[in-house]
Amino acid sequence: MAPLLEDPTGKRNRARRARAVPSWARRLAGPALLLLGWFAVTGFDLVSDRAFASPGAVLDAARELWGSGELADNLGVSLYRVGWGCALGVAIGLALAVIAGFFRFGEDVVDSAMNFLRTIPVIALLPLIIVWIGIGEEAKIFLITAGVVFPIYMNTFAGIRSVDIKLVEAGRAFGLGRAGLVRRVIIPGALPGFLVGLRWSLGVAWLLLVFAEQVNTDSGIGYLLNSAQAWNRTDIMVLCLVIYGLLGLLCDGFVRLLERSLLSWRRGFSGT
Amino acid sequence: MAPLLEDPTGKRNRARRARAVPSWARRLAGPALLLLGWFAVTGFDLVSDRAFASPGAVLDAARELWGSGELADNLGVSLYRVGWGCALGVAIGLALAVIAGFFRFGEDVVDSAMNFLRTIPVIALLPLIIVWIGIGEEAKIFLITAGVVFPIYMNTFAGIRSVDIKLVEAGRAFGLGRAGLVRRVIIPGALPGFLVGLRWSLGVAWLLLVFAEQVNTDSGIGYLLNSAQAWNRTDIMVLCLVIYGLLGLLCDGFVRLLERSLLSWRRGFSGT
Amino acid sequence: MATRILRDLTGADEAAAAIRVRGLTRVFGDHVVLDGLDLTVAPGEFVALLGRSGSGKSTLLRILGGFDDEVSGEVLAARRRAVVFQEPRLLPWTRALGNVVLGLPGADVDRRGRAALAEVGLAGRERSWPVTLSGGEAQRVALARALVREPDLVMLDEPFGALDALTRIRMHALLQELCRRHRPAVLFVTHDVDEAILLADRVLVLTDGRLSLDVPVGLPTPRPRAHPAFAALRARLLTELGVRDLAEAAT
Amino acid sequence: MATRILRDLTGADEAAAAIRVRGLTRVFGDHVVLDGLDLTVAPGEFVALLGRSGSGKSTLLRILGGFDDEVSGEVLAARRRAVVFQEPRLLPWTRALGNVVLGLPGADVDRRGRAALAEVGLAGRERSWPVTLSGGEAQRVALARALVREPDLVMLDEPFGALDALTRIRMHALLQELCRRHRPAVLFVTHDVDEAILLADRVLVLTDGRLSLDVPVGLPTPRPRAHPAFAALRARLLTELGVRDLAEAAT
Amino acid sequence: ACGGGDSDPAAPASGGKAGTLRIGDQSKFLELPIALSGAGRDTPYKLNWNNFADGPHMNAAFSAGRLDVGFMGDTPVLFANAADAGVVAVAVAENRVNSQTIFASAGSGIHSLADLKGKRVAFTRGTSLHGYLLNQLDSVGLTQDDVTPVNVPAASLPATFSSGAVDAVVYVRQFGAAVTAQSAGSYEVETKPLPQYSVLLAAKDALADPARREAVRDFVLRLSRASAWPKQNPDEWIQKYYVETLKQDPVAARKYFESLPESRYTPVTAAFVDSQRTQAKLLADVGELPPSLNVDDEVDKAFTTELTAAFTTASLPT
Ligand SMILES: Nc1ncnc2c1ncn2[C@@H]1O[C@H](COP(=O)(O)OP(=O)(O)OP(=O)(O)O)[C@@H](O)[C@H]1O
Ligand SMILES: Nc1ncnc2c1ncn2[C@@H]1O[C@H](COP(=O)(O)OP(=O)(O)OP(=O)(O)O)[C@@H](O)[C@H]1O
Ligand SMILES: [Mg+2]
Ligand SMILES: [Mg+2]
Repeated sequence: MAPLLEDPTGKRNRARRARAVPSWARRLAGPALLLLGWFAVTGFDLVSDRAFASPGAVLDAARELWGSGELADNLGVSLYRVGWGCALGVAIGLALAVIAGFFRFGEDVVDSAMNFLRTIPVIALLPLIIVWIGIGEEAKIFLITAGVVFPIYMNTFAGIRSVDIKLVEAGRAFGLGRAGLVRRVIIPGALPGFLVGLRWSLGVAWLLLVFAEQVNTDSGIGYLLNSAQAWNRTDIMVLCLVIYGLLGLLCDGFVRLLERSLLSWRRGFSGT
Repeated sequence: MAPLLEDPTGKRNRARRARAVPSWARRLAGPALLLLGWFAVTGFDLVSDRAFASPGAVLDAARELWGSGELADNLGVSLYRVGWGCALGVAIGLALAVIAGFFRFGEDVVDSAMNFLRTIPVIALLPLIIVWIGIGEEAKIFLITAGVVFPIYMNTFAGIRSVDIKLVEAGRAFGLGRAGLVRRVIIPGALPGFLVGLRWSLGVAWLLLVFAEQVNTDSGIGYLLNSAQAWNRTDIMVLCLVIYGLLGLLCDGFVRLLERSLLSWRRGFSGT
Repeated sequence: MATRILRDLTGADEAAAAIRVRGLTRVFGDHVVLDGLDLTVAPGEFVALLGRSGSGKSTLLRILGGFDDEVSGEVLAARRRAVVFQEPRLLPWTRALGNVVLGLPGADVDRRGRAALAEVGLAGRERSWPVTLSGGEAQRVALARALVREPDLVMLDEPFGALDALTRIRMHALLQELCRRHRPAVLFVTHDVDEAILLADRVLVLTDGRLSLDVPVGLPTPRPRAHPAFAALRARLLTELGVRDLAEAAT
Repeated sequence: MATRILRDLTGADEAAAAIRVRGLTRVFGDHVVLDGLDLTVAPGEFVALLGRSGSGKSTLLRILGGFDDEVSGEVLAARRRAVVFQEPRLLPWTRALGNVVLGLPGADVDRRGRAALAEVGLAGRERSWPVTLSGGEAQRVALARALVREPDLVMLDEPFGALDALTRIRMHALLQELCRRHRPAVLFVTHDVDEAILLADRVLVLTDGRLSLDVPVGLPTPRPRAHPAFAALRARLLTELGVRDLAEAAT
Repeated sequence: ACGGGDSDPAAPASGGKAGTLRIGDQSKFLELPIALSGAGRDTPYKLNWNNFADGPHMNAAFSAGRLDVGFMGDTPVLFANAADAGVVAVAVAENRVNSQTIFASAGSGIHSLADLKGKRVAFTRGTSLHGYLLNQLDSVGLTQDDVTPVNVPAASLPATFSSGAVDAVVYVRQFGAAVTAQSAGSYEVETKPLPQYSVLLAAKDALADPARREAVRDFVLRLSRASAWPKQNPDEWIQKYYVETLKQDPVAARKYFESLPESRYTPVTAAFVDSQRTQAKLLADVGELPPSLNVDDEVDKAFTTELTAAFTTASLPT
């Protein structure tokens, strides 16, 4: 008849204490592991230096390119393109998602068209882009914009569709008009989805540089990667990959910051 | 003192009646509009036939390639690659998302690594892939798998993070163990996110064919697109783009079917 | 109370009303929830709606609120109406004050919202996120959200279910004060028979998709529970609700 | 009831208990919700917990359930425990029956789940999705989910708040039947003072983060509401809850 | 007959199987004549064809030891060498008519190569188009710095030209119609014929293995015989290669094919090495290739001698 007792707060208390390391430091574990793998692969000669440069060689390349100022220049140029492309792409994707998500006729027209366009390789449209937009900065920005629109659209649209109908009803019940409903209920409710799209599209934008910077340019991180590949300078190539990875982490950190401030109302499952 | 009366059920009733057209037919509006745009652009000579083929020319090309059986062959070969790539990619992405979403240490290690790897252009790794995996079917499938893992991972992970903590608590309160929690609460709760990832990755898989089918193949829809570009056959190229679009619609339809059966419990906002 | 007169009129011509429902039917699958229901509520009238769990009270309110259109029958409701749902339905991404003033036009919205929050006993909680509110606190925010408006028709779906005795008494007073000030028609769903008798001009019981009972309360205000008419009405309502063993339930 | 004896024992040595809490403190920001609370519940004891809205009842239950660990003080609770939360918290992607048998091991789970649903008056609703349930129906599914188990400790957070009088009486009987069969310790949060007196061996009132009142009920079962001791206890509890105007609230 | 390169489970990770020759091809340019002419019959080893979209992708496969022999244009060969892909040129086929050319737009005022000075010229960096342009400029004493280079992916060159962003474009002669049709009044600039080669590469480790060395030698002989076949059977070749494989219009294809002189594979010649040296220097000057690149590393002298002897014995032209 005497039930077994336990401290219900105990287990997790202990776990929390063990997690005294700050979150950003713990998040270095992943990249650190990758670095280790890289050391191992190149150190134990699992792959020739010709195919994949070792960390040492990449560090040398970084020093060389940094010293000559090339690296900073290329990053700056690419950042400009990515910045514009993302800004435009996010705005357009968001607008389309709201139209498709909020109005039934919008869904009929926009959503199927977007699903049709989404799988079309934008790089196959490069000739068309050149004919219509030319070979200047606009073309590169357009390419990035086109790539960014879709993840933003898809995720935000799905986010809108997942907004609890009960909250929409509540909004209506208290006299919110269409604009008010979008601003106060639909957009905040779709925000988690939008942020996934944002995280994804910030990555895609950098990826698209590899294609965008094939057209009439001699700077940018994508250009650097392309030339390194042509030369088979694996040290520069791997350096570019590392930079890409770090940019990915940076974008992720940025979106995490956004999440922390925009989704502070949320109590989601955060792991055990 | 006499309040203004209205029929609260009226407005929407009327809207519903107007929507007697079945949903799949209404969804053709988008592609139909695109087709119209295409006719206009090529019909009014806004672009030369050499840069972008007209619908008629594309239809001819389709007839030519369909008649010779090439189109069906190429689609079959690509479908095989996409099928395997997606199956593997979805399985891996899902497993990683559950590990990262469910275990704090998993998040520390996996999530940051995935965010690091995500932005790395997988096509830049092609030389490495050839060294390690070769130039056979495996390499093509690997490339697709690598591209599919990330959207699945990202969206499922975000989906897991958005599972209402209250439901997780309820699961725990009624004696669900870790496996039970994953199976009964976490996975179903993350399903909407997963389905967005699935929709996205089905598209990405076809896109990646363009790169995967540059190496050691003489068939596949990506190969056809690449070759058409090399052969200057814009009609075949545009045909490929149209096929891509239709594949996108098909994948979307497939995911919609999944949604209808898997998310039938959901009452989300579905537009006005 | 002018209840009886108004009801007589509505039978004949188009007298003023806040709700007018004729032959309302709502079916889920093969489950007929509302089965040709008729209901007229006069402007300024306070009507309590009782009924077993699952009898269709919320369904009726959803229809009157305009959130369910798969119905047959004739439905009219005041254009300016406010609903307190059975669950609080606060926007989780909006703080308490924001939820109260949701959709309110005008300049001094903030002040009015704060005042409404203070009235429901939540002064100082303006900036709380909904997830941090207790069950009763959330319910009171939802109540404040309805009270801060001045609609012609207020529908409340068990608005005091999660409140303790004292808070409940305060909310009763608040609701009565609102009715005195703006005289909206009120449709009030509750499970507490005493509460229904205490507050309403008229009490309805929903059974099997129709109003099986529709009685005016006709007691003076304030209404002493000890009044024999109070006890008689309580007994009648409880019987209608299926509680036969009065000794157990009705003191 | 052996309540008094057990409580005497617990003061001295390590007697059997289902809950043992010493100096429990929980702070949200600068709001001290639980302030050095002590509580012991003996195995098989039925304890009702009253308290103003926002007084910390749900917080206490969350801590005992193991869902809140940012506490100080000593907390022990039976390892095998079940909780009915203040909201039903049904998994929306699982049908009613699936929700009831959630996490249950064993072969005849299905049969037991069906039986539990029938007991709460929801036979035939096994395959309903949670979104299609009415407020009271969802609450009853949540109740069935707790009753189908055989834990050492059941904690219920206002489990009957959305039920009508008749359904409520049936659920009381159901709960009492369960207690007779398995003799779990029960911690029962309610706002209905009568309900607390009717069901519990002991009634607690939570005020300002501590138990301001802890009285054994000590009435024979069944407990007639008309019994003078019943009325006296009710008056005492209502006073403790701040309802001074007894005439208004306590018949 | 092809595809599925390494799907043979017995094949080791690198080095290949003695009984199989792994061949890198582009658009069946090797496979078709060998199959059609019958030169591929009764080989003592299996032929394993692997099709690649372009030279750089084949380079990657060579680097990874996934190929024994492969064919590409002379410019990618330089890049393969610079990338240390582990290959040597074993046979070349000289093309006396260049496969690239230069187009100028209507109002550009370009009448000769020298007029390119100061003009905007579109081409694709690091491809044969680039090598060709540098050679042409060099022939009139110009360098890349004398023009405004506009780098664009090959598939976008016609579009770039027609968009009016450039004055001239370097493009594949065979597909020149795509350029002129899109831009009214555009015309082909008169260019100098240059020595140009199709090159058969062999992996160094294939030559190091006696069995595969023998197979490579045998294969080159067969290829040389087969390379004469198209000119002898123009109708069948045009149909099989231009129409069925490259999906070209038969009339235009015939006109193009007839403009081409015969081109046969021979062992590596001194003239080839010279032209590579010239081109390597031009590309190195504009930073496309490392200056340290030694073109002589491209050739395995011993094998060339061996092969020349075999050609003589088989009474094939060298
Ligand atoms: N979308 C739906 N699909 C199927 N059945 C539904 C749906 N919505 C409600 N119902 C059913 O209709 C009946 C009436 O529901 P309603 O919510 O109106 O009850 P209620 O009177 O408000 O009950 P409660 O007092 O428990 O809240 C219930 O049996 C419920 O299960
Ligand atoms: N996460 C949180 N952050 C800040 N304050 C909180 C949080 N959770 C609860 N509170 C506050 O703690 C107090 C106690 O909440 P609790 O839910 O325990 O009340 P309760 O006694 O259950 O009330 P009710 O009867 O209304 O359900 C409330 O004032 C509530 O606002
Ligand atoms: Mg209800
Ligand atoms: Mg509570």
